[in-house]
Amino acid sequence: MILYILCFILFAIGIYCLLVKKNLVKKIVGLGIAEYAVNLFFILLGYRNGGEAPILDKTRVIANFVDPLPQALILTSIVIGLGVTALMVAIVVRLYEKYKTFDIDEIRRLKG
Amino acid sequence: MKEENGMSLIVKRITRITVSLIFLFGVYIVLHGHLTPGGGFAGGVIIALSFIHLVLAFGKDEAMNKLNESIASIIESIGGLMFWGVALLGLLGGYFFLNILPKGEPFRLFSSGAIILYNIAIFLKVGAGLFSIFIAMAIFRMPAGDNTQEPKKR
Amino acid sequence: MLPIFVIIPLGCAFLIPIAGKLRQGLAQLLANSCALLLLFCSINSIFWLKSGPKIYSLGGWPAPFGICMVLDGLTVLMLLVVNIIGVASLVYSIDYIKKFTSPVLYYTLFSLLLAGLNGMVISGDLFNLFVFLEITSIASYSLVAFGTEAEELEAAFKYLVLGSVASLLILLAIGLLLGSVSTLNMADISSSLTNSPSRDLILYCLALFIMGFALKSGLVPFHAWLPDAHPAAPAPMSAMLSGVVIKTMGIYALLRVLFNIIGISVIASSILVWLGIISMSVGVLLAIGQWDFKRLLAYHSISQVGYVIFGIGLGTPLGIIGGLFHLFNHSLFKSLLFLNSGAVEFATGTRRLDQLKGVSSEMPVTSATSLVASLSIAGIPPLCGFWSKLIIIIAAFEAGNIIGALVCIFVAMVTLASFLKVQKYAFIQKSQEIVSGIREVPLFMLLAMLFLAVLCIGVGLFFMPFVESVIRPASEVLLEGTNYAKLILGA
Amino acid sequence: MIELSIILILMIIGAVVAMEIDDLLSSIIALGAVGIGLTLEFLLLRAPDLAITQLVVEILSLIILIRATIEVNKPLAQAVSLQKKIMHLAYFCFAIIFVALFIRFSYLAIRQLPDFGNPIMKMGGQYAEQALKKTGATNIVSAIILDFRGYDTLGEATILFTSVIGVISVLRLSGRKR
Repeated sequence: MILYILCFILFAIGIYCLLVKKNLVKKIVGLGIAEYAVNLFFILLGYRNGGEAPILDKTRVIANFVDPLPQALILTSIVIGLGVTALMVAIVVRLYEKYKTFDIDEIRRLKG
Repeated sequence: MKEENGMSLIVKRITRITVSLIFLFGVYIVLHGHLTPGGGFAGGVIIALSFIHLVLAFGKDEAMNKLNESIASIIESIGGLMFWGVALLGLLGGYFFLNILPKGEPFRLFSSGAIILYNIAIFLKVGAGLFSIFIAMAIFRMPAGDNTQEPKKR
Repeated sequence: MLPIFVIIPLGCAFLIPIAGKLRQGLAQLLANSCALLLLFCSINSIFWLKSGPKIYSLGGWPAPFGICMVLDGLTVLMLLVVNIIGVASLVYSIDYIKKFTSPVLYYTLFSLLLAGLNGMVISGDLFNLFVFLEITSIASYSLVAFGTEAEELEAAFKYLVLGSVASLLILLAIGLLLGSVSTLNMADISSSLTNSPSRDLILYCLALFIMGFALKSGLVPFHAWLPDAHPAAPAPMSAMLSGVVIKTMGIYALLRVLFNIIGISVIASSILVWLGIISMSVGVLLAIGQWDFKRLLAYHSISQVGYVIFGIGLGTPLGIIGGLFHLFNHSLFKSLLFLNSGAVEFATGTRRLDQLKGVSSEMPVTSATSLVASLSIAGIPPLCGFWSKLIIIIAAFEAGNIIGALVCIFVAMVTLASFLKVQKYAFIQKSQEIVSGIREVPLFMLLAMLFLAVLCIGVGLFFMPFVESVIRPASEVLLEGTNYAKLILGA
Repeated sequence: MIELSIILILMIIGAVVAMEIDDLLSSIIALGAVGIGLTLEFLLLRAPDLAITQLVVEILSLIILIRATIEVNKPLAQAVSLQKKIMHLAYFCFAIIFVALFIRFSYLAIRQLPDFGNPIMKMGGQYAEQALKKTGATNIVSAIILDFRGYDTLGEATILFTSVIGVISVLRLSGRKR
């Protein structure tokens, strides 16, 4: 129970950092933290007390496995996080080249 | 050997050894994807890291003749097509993603039919793709002058 | 054979970089032929539907075990929307892309966008829906930032940040559902949700889903990215973006989750109604003061999406039919308007309405098609926009939602006024001095615009058979609600 | 059970440090620390597959992030106009309200989840039993992502392909022909 709440707090920190910080790189860091929190939440759901890693073993028959389904989903979600981070960094590098600053306020040439 | 591109001599000597070890480890992870933890994704990223390691240590020009942009994007498309093709192979057996290759007996290397082919396809795609991301970023040099002038491509 | 809708675009997306290296024109040919093939498949998918909904289980695994693809009324409607606008935008971009460098990358991203949209619409698995939603999002972020100018990069960055926040909220909601029922097949989830005691959890997931999908579709409280992203994107991409992407990513997924998985409740439908009303009014009020052609269209997109959400939120059969019909019509005339704005920009080089000097004499076809589109968005009788707005207003009166109906009528008036302004400045105004150097846009752009204009008029005139054959089965799927599960698992 | 929450608390501290610190490079290194904490969590939660992938992806995203901050030489300490201060204040309290509401309602929802440690393994259990028979793979997670739910992984590979093409198209020399 505490673990779920800590996980949601980590997610809230990520979203808070994304909303409040005006530095572009800090927004990427905030998104990364929120991404980590969601991945962790999935695996916390699948944990089983005294469970074994979902790898079959030749020597002994393992009775209780940890839930393998969330693990399969999180492999996808980690690589999605990598893809989005790479795209964000590419845009930030290009924006820095055009505006010479990371501050979102100076960049705000477009009206909201 | 010109010193200015790439790091110092010591780093270059050591990277020659470590790069091959990393590469070997990555290939092991990919091929044993269905037996031990790891698989196409982790192995692909490890291989991409070994090439990036090479680029960081020896500078861009050295690594570029081994694996430059156009080859990387071709390998990536080949990986994608291989994955797509093996999935289509399943269509012969009736469903899109059917695993129709022989299963072999468990705990052996060639034991789970198409899973190895999927792993290799993902390995090609992830490795070449991430390496071309790194190359695209490394080549994109900031112009020294003001930003109106086009960034020069080295 | 359901997986065709994903096999073809993905295969050609992987082939295009290689084909582009061999010969320049090959990539363009490949992308266009794949889009045309998809349109042909989506048209005869209407006839597949005659014999009931189809389920295709991937990899040979039965439904709850593996992933399954589902073809029912709603899917056919969305496939039509995606592929019609996809073909029109691709044909349009044959000439439009000459203004941009490296068309090979453009065509790869475009066929990936089509693959993502088609994959998302036919998938019957919640996490699979999220994966294809992510493909569509990343492809549209990169396409918005395709012309690497300062405004485009800044708009793409804002769109990327808000889009990723929305995806994270949706993923969190999927996680909570997975925790409580531990299956991912949509039908399986809804059948095990009906008897599950955890009411608060489902309400919280509902709130997360609504927030995530409303952020993706640019409804008012979350519309910050939309007015910047649409003008910045290249014209065929902004036509796809406002015509198709915000509808499939936002509204289709919201409906699938709301009606078929969690089951529509009074709270959810009232939230939708109020979201619709606010988006309608705020969107159109913001649009009045705009002088940039594309920005004005973007604000109108928000208000028209508000119409669709309002119609479907009513929950009555007529309301749902009106909402879905308006969704289809809006994708037609809104993408036609964006293509017109791209043509005007292609010829005159500016998007500012006050600087345009009435180009109807030099650009007859563009002004004719934009006249058709403006009249149908304003809701003038013979054209398609009128019928869907009429159905929504009647449904609102029937459902007793008087405020909503009045707001609908008021918004229709303001839309009419604002588009008359567009016509006056951009096309009809007689220019005193001779406007030199403005020629009609090349052939393929005209072809795409004419194709959409003819569709607009056609749907407008024969709207009854169209509603019966496509919109009614889609609305029945939504009205069925959660016994969608019996249908899928039973079959 | 205890060590999981210890590492999670350390990750939260790392996240706060990554957020508050001014220097960008150390903020990215703090993000790396949070990532390594996540790898440890995965190992403790019996997910070796994920630990390898997370560690390696973490290294790559660090390299890419450092590439973004390499040219930064001047910190952002300019005078901030009154109008911007008000806007930041508005963002600040909006974010605080959002975070407070978010945690409040998530507490309500979490109470109804099956408690930590015994998940409802409705599909997971079936996958575990039938993985060896049906697919012959002994690593059940690989069996799921490549055979039972192979379509997801096709989508996954396409996502990576899209982001590679996206990065190349954003970082190309000039977008529009002059």
